[in-house]
Amino acid sequence: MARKIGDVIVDLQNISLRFGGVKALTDISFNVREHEVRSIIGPNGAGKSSMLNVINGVYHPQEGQIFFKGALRKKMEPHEAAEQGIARTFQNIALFKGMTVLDNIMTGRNLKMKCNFLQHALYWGAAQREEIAHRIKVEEVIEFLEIQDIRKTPVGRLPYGLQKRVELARALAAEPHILLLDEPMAGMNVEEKQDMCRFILDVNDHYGTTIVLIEHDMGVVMDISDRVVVLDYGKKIGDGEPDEVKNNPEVIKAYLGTSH
Amino acid sequence: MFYREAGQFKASYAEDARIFPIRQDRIGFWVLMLVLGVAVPLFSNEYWLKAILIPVLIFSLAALGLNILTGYAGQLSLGSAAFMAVGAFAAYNFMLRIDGMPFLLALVLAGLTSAGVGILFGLPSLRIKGFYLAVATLAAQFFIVWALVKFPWFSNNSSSGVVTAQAVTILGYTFESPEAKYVLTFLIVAFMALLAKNMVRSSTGRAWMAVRDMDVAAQVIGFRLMRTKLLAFAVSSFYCGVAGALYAYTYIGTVEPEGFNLDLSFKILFMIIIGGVGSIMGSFLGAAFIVLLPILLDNVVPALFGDALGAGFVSNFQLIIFGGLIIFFLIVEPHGLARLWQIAKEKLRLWPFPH
Amino acid sequence: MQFFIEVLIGGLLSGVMYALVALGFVLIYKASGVFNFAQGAMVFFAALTFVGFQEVLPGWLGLEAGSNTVFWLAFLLAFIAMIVLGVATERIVLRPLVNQPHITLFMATIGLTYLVEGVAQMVWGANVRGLDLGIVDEPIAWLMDNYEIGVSKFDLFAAGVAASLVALLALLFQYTKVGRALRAVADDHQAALSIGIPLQTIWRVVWAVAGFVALVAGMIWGARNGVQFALTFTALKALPVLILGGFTSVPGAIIGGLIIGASEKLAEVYVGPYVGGGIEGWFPYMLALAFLLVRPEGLFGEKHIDRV
Amino acid sequence: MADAMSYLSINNIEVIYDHVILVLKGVSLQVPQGKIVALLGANGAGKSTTLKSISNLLRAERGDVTKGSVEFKGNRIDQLTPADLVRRGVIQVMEGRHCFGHLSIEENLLTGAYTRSQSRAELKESLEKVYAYFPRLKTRRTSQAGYTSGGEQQMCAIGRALMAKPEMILLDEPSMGLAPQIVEEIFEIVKDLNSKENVSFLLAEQNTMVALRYADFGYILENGRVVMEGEAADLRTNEDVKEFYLGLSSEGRKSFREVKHYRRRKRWLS
Amino acid sequence: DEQFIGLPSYRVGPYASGGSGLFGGWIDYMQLVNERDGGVNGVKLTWEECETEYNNARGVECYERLKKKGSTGNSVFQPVSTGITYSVLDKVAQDKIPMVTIGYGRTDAADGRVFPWVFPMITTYWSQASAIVNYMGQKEGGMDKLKGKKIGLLYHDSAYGKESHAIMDKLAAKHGFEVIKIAVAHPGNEQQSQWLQIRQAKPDYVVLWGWGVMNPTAIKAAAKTGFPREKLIGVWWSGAEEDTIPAGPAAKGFVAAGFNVAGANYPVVADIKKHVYGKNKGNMEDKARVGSVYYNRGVVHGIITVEAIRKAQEKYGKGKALTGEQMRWGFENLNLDDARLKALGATGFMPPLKITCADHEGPGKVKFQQWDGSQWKVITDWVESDRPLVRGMIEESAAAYAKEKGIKPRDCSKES
Ligand SMILES: Nc1ncnc2c1ncn2[C@@H]1O[C@H](COP(=O)(O)OP(=O)(O)OP(=O)(O)O)[C@@H](O)[C@H]1O
Ligand SMILES: Nc1ncnc2c1ncn2[C@@H]1O[C@H](COP(=O)(O)OP(=O)(O)OP(=O)(O)O)[C@@H](O)[C@H]1O
Ligand SMILES: [Mg+2]
Ligand SMILES: [Mg+2]
Repeated sequence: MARKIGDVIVDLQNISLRFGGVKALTDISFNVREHEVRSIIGPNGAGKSSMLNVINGVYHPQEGQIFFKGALRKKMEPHEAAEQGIARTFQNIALFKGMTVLDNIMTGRNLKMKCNFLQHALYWGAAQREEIAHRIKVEEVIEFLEIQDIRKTPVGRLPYGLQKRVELARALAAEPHILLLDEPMAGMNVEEKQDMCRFILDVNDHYGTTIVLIEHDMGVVMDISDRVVVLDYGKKIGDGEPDEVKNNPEVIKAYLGTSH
Repeated sequence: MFYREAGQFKASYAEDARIFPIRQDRIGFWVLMLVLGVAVPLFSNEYWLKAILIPVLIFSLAALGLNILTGYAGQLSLGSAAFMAVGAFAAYNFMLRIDGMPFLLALVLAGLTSAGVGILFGLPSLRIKGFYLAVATLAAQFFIVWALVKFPWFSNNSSSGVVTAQAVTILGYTFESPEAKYVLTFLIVAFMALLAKNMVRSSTGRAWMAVRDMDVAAQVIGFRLMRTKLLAFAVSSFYCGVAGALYAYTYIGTVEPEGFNLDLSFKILFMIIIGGVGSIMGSFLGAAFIVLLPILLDNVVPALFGDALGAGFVSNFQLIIFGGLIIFFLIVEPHGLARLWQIAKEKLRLWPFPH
Repeated sequence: MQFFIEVLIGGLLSGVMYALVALGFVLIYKASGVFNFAQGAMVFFAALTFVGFQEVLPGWLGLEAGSNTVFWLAFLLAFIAMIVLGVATERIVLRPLVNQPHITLFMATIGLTYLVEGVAQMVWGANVRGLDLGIVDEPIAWLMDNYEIGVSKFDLFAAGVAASLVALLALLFQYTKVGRALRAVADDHQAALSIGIPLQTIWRVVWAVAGFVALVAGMIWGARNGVQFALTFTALKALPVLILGGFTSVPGAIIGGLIIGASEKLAEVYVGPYVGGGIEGWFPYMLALAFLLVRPEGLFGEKHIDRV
Repeated sequence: MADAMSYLSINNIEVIYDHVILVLKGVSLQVPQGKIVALLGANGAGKSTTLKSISNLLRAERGDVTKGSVEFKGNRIDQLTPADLVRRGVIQVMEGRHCFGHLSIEENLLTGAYTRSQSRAELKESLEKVYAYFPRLKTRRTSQAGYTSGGEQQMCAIGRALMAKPEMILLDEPSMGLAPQIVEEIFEIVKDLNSKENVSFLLAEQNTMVALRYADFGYILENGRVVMEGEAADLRTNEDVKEFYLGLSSEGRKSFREVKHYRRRKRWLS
Repeated sequence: DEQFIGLPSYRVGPYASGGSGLFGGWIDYMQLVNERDGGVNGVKLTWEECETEYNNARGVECYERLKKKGSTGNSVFQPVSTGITYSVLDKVAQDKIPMVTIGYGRTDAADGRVFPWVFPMITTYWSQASAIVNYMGQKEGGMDKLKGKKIGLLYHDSAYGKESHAIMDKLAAKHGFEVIKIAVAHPGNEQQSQWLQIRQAKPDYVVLWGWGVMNPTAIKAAAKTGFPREKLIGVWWSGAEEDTIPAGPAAKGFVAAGFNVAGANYPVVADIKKHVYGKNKGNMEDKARVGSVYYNRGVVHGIITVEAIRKAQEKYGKGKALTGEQMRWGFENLNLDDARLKALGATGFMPPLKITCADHEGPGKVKFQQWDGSQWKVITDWVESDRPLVRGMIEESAAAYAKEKGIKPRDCSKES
């Protein structure tokens, strides 16, 4: 199972992001290599989620440059990021509450669907074939994440942990190049976390998907990441392999408390 | 006991994606279609056709339009009646000004005109949300009605502003009798309902719902807000426009801009709320409910009280009951009659076990 | 120029009248997130109840019609009626609908509109009545004589009333515990419940206050145009004010009112003739719409928080 | 346990959502005065539902307690409003933060004191106490809660509940989304309040490890039923619990990278 | 036998106050005929109300619902709403039910050759406008004095309000005055800008072509801007107690046209008080309103309906219930001359009325009343309209309609 970690695919240089007086990110440089599992950790309010938002265009930093696949990226809108193959999950679950699990996951494939609304209205020929072709793909994801039995349940009724899983499914359905995960394991017990890790690692292994992960469970982070970056108050205080970070005194002081 | 899907297996995703995955539902549906399409016009009397069934169908279509916009795409609108007006007057003018204009084409063109106007008034939705947008749609309501009254060209310089719909002729057959008009309306509405159902169960509908439920997430997944919202406005206005044209051509026969007032917009909104927001069937149930309720009250309340109380009392009492019932329904089931129906079915499926 | 000033002043003063009605909306929206469409009906109900009592009280109590006692007694009784209405609304409509989507609550208030209209007319009849507050609606002579500008005393009075109400309510919201709780409720019903804010009491209070505002608005509008069903239409004048000022802002209501009032009159007088007039029906909405494109939450409204 | 003085006791309750979805199938549990009780279980086991049926927040979600009763200090409380309950000292911190987005952090905290009639000085004091527990909140006191980070919101929600000076707190997943250090801090706070101010806790938690470390007693819920209960210390050493909830197998903790592709967990029931 | 009359009414909504008066008077009159005379030649009148809320769709439903009621079906349909009139215009001809629209409805339907089934009786909007101008001429001391005058036209910005434009333009051209048209957006509860415009233009008269709350608001605003109320002339939908009472003292001096007058001291009203209210069978909740403008207008509706029944029975058999078709004949041959009006106790109450095959309108006359602060006072006799001009416009418009719809006008010389 030799994963080949490739070149830098996302490169953030000297990013600063402010909201009024709040400095969410200050002069941060950070990169992600192809096929790696890259984690972001840090205390609450450190700017981790903001970082993901910068990567996929939800926030536009005031300063700094972003290179994506080597090219300088101008102001990019979220849907453009999606078109480039960046998918993500959210810290405060952002599922479409009124839809079933299946429909939610199907939305993940929207960029791959080509029929227009008139074809949809008639639901004949191409539109139907397309719908079924994508349904097959989605069913693969469903099977992979073991959520077959809740396919037709409206997501609003699901318990928190399952919602997180559905959100992952939605992101996976897009067959992304880069997967941004914002605390995918919050609110799960150990067994569920193990399942989740398994899914993440499998995706990484089988499809070579690059993963950027925010997580507060140090056990998980240290076990599955290739490299970890540590933020504190919007500043970068550590970056490197898990072991390296774990023993960085500044990181211990700001975040870990005791060394695990 | 008979309402079970036991023993029915879905062998393909195509089967699973059917509108009615349960066989009993499918049979029931076709029976209903036959009754509505054949038995009703054969056996129903003129009053029912003209005063109840045709308007129910037409309002269902308008409600469907609003439901697409509000129920599926999440953009609350208080201007649906204005789009009906656009449709009605557009159809009138197409028929009037273009010689030999086929009725069905005029209907489509009316819908398209309405869709165009809808897109125009939908543009603000890209920035404005929720009740702000709702109130802003009133601009469409008032402006459109004003413009139709103000510029006599729209009503072909009729001194009263009222226009009379031309005869409806398709392939040489003139739809005159209530039965014929009913069947025509029924076919158009059923067809458009099918189209709507198809849209909402495919990627188009999912885009609408995604934008409705959480637009930031929808964007992150790759939906384009502008395109999705404007499409919803266009399709919704198209439906309302066609409903407006049918209102003029197969129902009332003569229309004036002021008939499409705010009250009517509210009425359509009621239909989707009572029927079920985000439900195709709900649009029909809601329309039936809102059209029938006042008529029912009209017949029931005086019968209850006789002439003992003044006529004003009776009318006001009906108003109170109407308002009260709306509140009552919202409390009993905020998701509308369609949901109530669904729960009933779920219970039936489990019956005789409670859960 | 003098004509322009007159139009402007007239517009500003009518704007204040709109604000008076808009205030009722703001109150309830701010406190519960409910867009209370019934506000117009409440204005009607309140005014009708007031004149209704004014009519029957002399007969019941043997008081002299038109006396001060009758006036204040009728006012008090009408206020009590509004409190009862508020409490009943909370009990019957809002309580069972806690935590429902805003649109559901909005619809419920439309249902409430019918109910209130029906009850009002059932109790007091459909007759149109006059209402005299004892302040004549005629231009201040001094201004008229010296500058030929007509400013009505009545309008000034209305403006004064509106301004004091606004000041009072703004203080209430910003600086008291109840005000804070109200804003909390508007954000999240369930969370408010969870920390022990008694939603029911809060709503009763707010609806009663909104009832009071409706009563004041109803009396002033009623004195102007008569007490009749059309008072419910005042709501339509208040809505653009509301979105322009921001749903959640008390001062926004008055500033929005001023802007809408003034520009609407100026537009009708200076633009209207070119398009055949009668543009007041939609102009305020279009104006507010244009405004929203720049500031989607209105002038002083709270920004919609969208975070992921 | 059953014979301990029942402070809060839930007797055989059944909960149905939306008239049809049966979620709790007869749950009974006790919280003795001055103790910390942990409610554990997988996603969807019904932990949150249990807490909400105690605090009566269920009705707002169209859920209903259809059987059984809830008693607090010997009185039935199932018919009280949430506000009444808070006045009696029972408060819930809901899962998923639920801060008032448009209010500032400080205003959020102040609303927590709504049920208490306190002087300005007392209010200030309580506020300072919360700030002492969560210094991060103090630095963000004027920001609108909607714009603060997830963890900050979680602190705000807990702090807000503390402002009501409750004697019994129902904590729903307090550790979710918090940095490890803060998680420890929060549990320390829980311990603190428990020992110093005699506040009792019923906490639903996924972080079993920490929860059992701080709790006196634990219940394990699965599929709407209690499947195991006991002293926290006993549960910690129970083999099944160790394996499924603590991620410790006989060989000790396994790396998350290694646990893969095998093993479906056995269920106690169902 | 019983004669059924369907009454589409509106007793809720913005116009309920007018509606309750009008339908009250109408029903009371029919009750009077039943109580005092035992019906028309022994045929009792029965009726059923149907609430339309002044809404077209509900009006159509009412029409359909009432159409088959009674032993002979609904014998006459009187929608009391222009919108509903248009909505059932085609249907009445198919169903053979005459439609009577008194003082509203489709103006050119006065041409009975093109609209056999429609009767816009007593006077149409065009006749009214012309009569109002004639009244102004009288006031000024001759029509030639109108030359160079300015007349403001403050109209409800709707089809109803705009119906005044064509005729006023024609009259202005004929008499050499200037018309200043000022629109008021519905509902018209705010007229600051309109009245500032009026003050600036300084017209000699203002015609108030309003509806609902627009009327008291206009009167109040007139007072506020100092426009003399005597020069503010309301049309008949702007000249009732409902329009003046809310305006309070400001309304004193306001003048309005009417095809019926106010007052309770006409024998017909006195009879109602005696025979109907005396037996506690009155329809009005507020008895004080008996004799008000809207109430009396309802009585006029009643008189016309009953007299048409009487007329038709003369031809089709006394004491028999009539079909709609027979009723139509009754309306078309209605002749309420002075003698008949006197017998009815309605002299001066409404103008004498003669309908013919070609002319479905009749006299086209109005009286002017002035509000004295507490009640309406009649200040003129019946004022004529400019018949040739109005009739010309009607025929022109009707002919255009006939052409559009492919209707061949009846030849009235062949009718009996
Ligand atoms: N409002 C609701 N309507 C319908 N079903 C619901 C609702 N809320 C919860 N449920 C269902 O009730 C069950 C228990 O949910 P609950 O939220 O109590 O679980 P939990 O143990 O707290 O899970 P988690 O650890 O994920 O928070 C779940 O299966 C869920 O689907
Ligand atoms: N849209 C915004 N407007 C204002 N402030 C913001 C916004 N988004 C983030 N912030 C602020 O920026 C800081 C960083 O927030 P962010 O959500 O990135 O933190 P985080 O590291 O993800 O924390 P947590 O682990 O608690 O989720 C916080 O102080 C937050 O309040
Ligand atoms: Mg975060
Ligand atoms: Mg939970």
